[in-house]
Amino acid sequence: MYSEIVMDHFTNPRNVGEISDADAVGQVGNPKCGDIMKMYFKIQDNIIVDVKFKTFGCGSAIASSSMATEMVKGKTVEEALELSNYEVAKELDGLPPAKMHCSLLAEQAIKSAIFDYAKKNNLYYKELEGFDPDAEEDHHSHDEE
Amino acid sequence: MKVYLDYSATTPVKPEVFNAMTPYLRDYYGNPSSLHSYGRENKKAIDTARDQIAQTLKAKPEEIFFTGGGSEADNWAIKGTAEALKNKGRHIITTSIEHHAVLHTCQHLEKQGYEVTYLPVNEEGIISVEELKSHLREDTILITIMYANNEIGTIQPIQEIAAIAKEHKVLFHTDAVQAYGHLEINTQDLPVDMISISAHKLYGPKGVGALYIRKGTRIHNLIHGGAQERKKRAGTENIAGIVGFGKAAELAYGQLTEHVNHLTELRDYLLEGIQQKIPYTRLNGHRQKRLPNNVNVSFEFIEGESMLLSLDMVGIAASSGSACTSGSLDPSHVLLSLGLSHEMAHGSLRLTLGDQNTKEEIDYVLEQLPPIVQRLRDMSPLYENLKEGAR
Amino acid sequence: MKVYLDYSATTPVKPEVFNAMTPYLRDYYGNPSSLHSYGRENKKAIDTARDQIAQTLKAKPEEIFFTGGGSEADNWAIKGTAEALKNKGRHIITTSIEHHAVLHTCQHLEKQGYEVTYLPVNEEGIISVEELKSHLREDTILITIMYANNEIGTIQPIQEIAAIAKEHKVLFHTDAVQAYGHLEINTQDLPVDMISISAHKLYGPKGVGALYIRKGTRIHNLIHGGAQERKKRAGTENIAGIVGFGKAAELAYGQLTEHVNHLTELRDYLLEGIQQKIPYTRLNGHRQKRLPNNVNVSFEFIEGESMLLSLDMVGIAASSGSACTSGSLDPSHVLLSLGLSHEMAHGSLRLTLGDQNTKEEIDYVLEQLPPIVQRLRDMSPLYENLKEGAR
Ligand SMILES: Cc1ncc(COP(=O)(O)O)c(C=O)c1O
Ligand SMILES: Cc1ncc(COP(=O)(O)O)c(C=O)c1O
Ligand code: FES
Ligand code: FES
Repeated sequence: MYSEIVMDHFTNPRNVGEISDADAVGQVGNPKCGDIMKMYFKIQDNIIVDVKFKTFGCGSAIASSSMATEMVKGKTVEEALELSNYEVAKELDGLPPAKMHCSLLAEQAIKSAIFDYAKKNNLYYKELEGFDPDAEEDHHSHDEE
Repeated sequence: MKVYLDYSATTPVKPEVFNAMTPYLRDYYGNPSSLHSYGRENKKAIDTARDQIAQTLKAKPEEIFFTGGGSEADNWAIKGTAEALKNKGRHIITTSIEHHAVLHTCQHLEKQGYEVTYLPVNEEGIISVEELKSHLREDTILITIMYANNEIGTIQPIQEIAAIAKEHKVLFHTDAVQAYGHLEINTQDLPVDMISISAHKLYGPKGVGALYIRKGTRIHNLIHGGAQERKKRAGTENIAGIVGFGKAAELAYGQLTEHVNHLTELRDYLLEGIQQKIPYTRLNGHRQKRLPNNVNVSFEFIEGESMLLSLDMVGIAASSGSACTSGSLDPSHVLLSLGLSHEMAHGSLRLTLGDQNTKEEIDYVLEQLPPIVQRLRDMSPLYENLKEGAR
Repeated sequence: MKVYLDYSATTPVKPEVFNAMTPYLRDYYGNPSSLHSYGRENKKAIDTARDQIAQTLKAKPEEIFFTGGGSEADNWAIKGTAEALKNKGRHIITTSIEHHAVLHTCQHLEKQGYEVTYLPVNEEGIISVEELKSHLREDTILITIMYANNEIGTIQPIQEIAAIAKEHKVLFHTDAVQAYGHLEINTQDLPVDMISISAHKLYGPKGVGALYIRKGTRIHNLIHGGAQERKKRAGTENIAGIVGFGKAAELAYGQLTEHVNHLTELRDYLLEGIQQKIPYTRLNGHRQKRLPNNVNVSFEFIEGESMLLSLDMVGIAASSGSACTSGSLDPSHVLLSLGLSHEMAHGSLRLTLGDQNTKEEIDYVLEQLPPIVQRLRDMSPLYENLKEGAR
């Protein structure tokens, strides 16, 4: 069901943990849906120098968090904001259609963390316009026929 | 080590069952409805299987009707009687923890103008017979309540339910797909009108089941057509499947006591081991009134699919009531009916035992499971909150 | 000598099919809905079978839904669409020569408030497309007409029927249980919405079939419950059966031309032999527009069951449209629809050929059959009348 890369990131997730003095913290998801993702960033000179995550969720949610943290590490904040869940899924060598939303969660966790960073530092990012970190949107929309 | 602990999902076919089936796939192929000698052997084989199953239920052979599985039996029992009795009334009573084959059928009937009462269960998964009584109405035509639950193994007070149904002259159907092969079901003592059973839950083949219909019960057909199954269920018979079902039933009930004792012992050993080794664990279902092969626990702070994947990687096959395993939005309706929070329902693990399991296998599970739970908890933001005292 | 000439009733399972099935009865037992590795192999096997069948119909795999046989597929197609479209209309068109799985389903719907037109057939068993057109109404929701008949082998003008249905935006279902494995059915060229097929008519196992449902067709479930078959047909899958069906379909369509040529040659040899050797014989059905394996003749003055018994005694397995074989009062509705008298319908003999038949076997039949017919005629008062010139 899952690719080898997904299984690798599920089994040996990169960047699990917390950053106690994080510059940005974001959490998305809802325990009701069975998934919560929390991300911590350390940001220096607009560069994400360290990332950690914690996830309550399925295999694909854990693998997506792991991959997404790898992908944003060393990037500028703007570059991180451009990361889409499709890119995460692609790097994971694909996800089953019913599991695409788990990667969306990763994209949103990143946005949510940067939203926190922007708020704390009074910064403005065009990509975050209309972004609501507490939105109870139905990312969990499995494809129903 | 490979350990299969998903026997409630499906069982392997026993070698004796497989051997009984093969001649009917390979050598005898005539249509049992035919007049010539090719058909005769097959007709006899179906009669034998019908006898074998009738005996396990202390029923008459002519009360056993073969179907394409447990789901078809459930659909038939419910739609067939609802339709036959629609001029008498349109009210049906069931429970909130039925298998989807019953639940979705009832929901479908609601769209057709029937009214359905879904009885709640207590936190151990058992209905209240008082509550059942209080919902009986003039126009109640059917009570359908499962014998034992497939997720949490809870056994309902079937004898009392049947007595109430009989007293009020309401038809009573029970989905015994999980109970059959684990519990004695005696239709002489139990005034039940219909019973659904399925072969692949007791070491028989997949895709064959049966509906017991007590003589005299009014029921319409679900599958119309040829005169098979005394004109009640059309379609050329799945002879090999039926033969395998008969054999599996005979074997299961021939050694029921040993089988149940073996399972109960392993189950208790497994459950107690888990409870000792893993904190923040909840047993789902009733401690005593449960199937001898069912363990269902929720581990706080973690999610089912990731647990199943981790277990699979060390060779352990299990299942979970988490939505993320099923591709649907909500976690198990059964666990939610017990009053579990969504998180706890998501963190459930079902381990169901079978004939082939050994104590060594259980030891292996008790060795592998705790670090898996711990690893996932260490990754979980919910567990973090706990540690920070945010609870 | 033993000669099986009842392939339209059912076929033996081919050795390749049996071999393909056994691992799924013996080795792989996981539930395909499960997440763990035990289920995975079975999920793949079902996918493969779905592809195999889709290819034979030039359909998309997601348009194939497995069922417990041809009868279930027929019931589902008709009830499922009738229910889904009941607010659009309640008129259904079918023919008077359908299999009971269609006919009894339609009759059942009549009791539920639907109106059904049963198109007559001409004396060769073919409907008139003009007549079909004339019965189309505003509230016609479904046309269900069989591809080829099981008793007389007649093939309907399916292409024209489908075109009419499409033009009038009415759903079109065809029962192709007998046609499948004998005729090319191409869903790219043929605008049909649903097709019923069954494995045991083309050297696959009994108790498994499929319904082709064109993408976008509105249809309710017949069997509600779990999420199997993309939520359209609940029940743990008959995996071994499905694997066997896929293999059988692949084999049948891989060698279709040879198969059909072989059958056609034998059929014509048998039919011409009978007509030469036995006077007062009538061919039932159309001489050309018929299945390559079907011979159906009526012998005046005699009754089917006694013929079948006599044939069985010399090792020949066949069938008849006589009421006396079916345990019902009336002889075959198909033969009566052709305009046959009751006597002629009673005297019918169906010989249906298959892969394994040889010219030697046909010679044997042509040697055995005439004296049997003669013996029974000599016993018949009707024949006596003839000899006395009472006709
Ligand atoms: C034309 C036709 N339709 C439907 C069926 C029913 O198929 P099954 O026996 O697989 O239910 C048959 C065969 O019995 C048939 O010949
Ligand atoms: C309680 C219960 N009812 C019905 C069913 C359906 O049986 P089947 O899979 O044979 O259709 C199952 C198993 O899946 C079950 O556990
Ligand atoms: S987190 Fe729910 S399916 Fe992935
Ligand atoms: S004559 Fe005996 S059944 Fe018809």
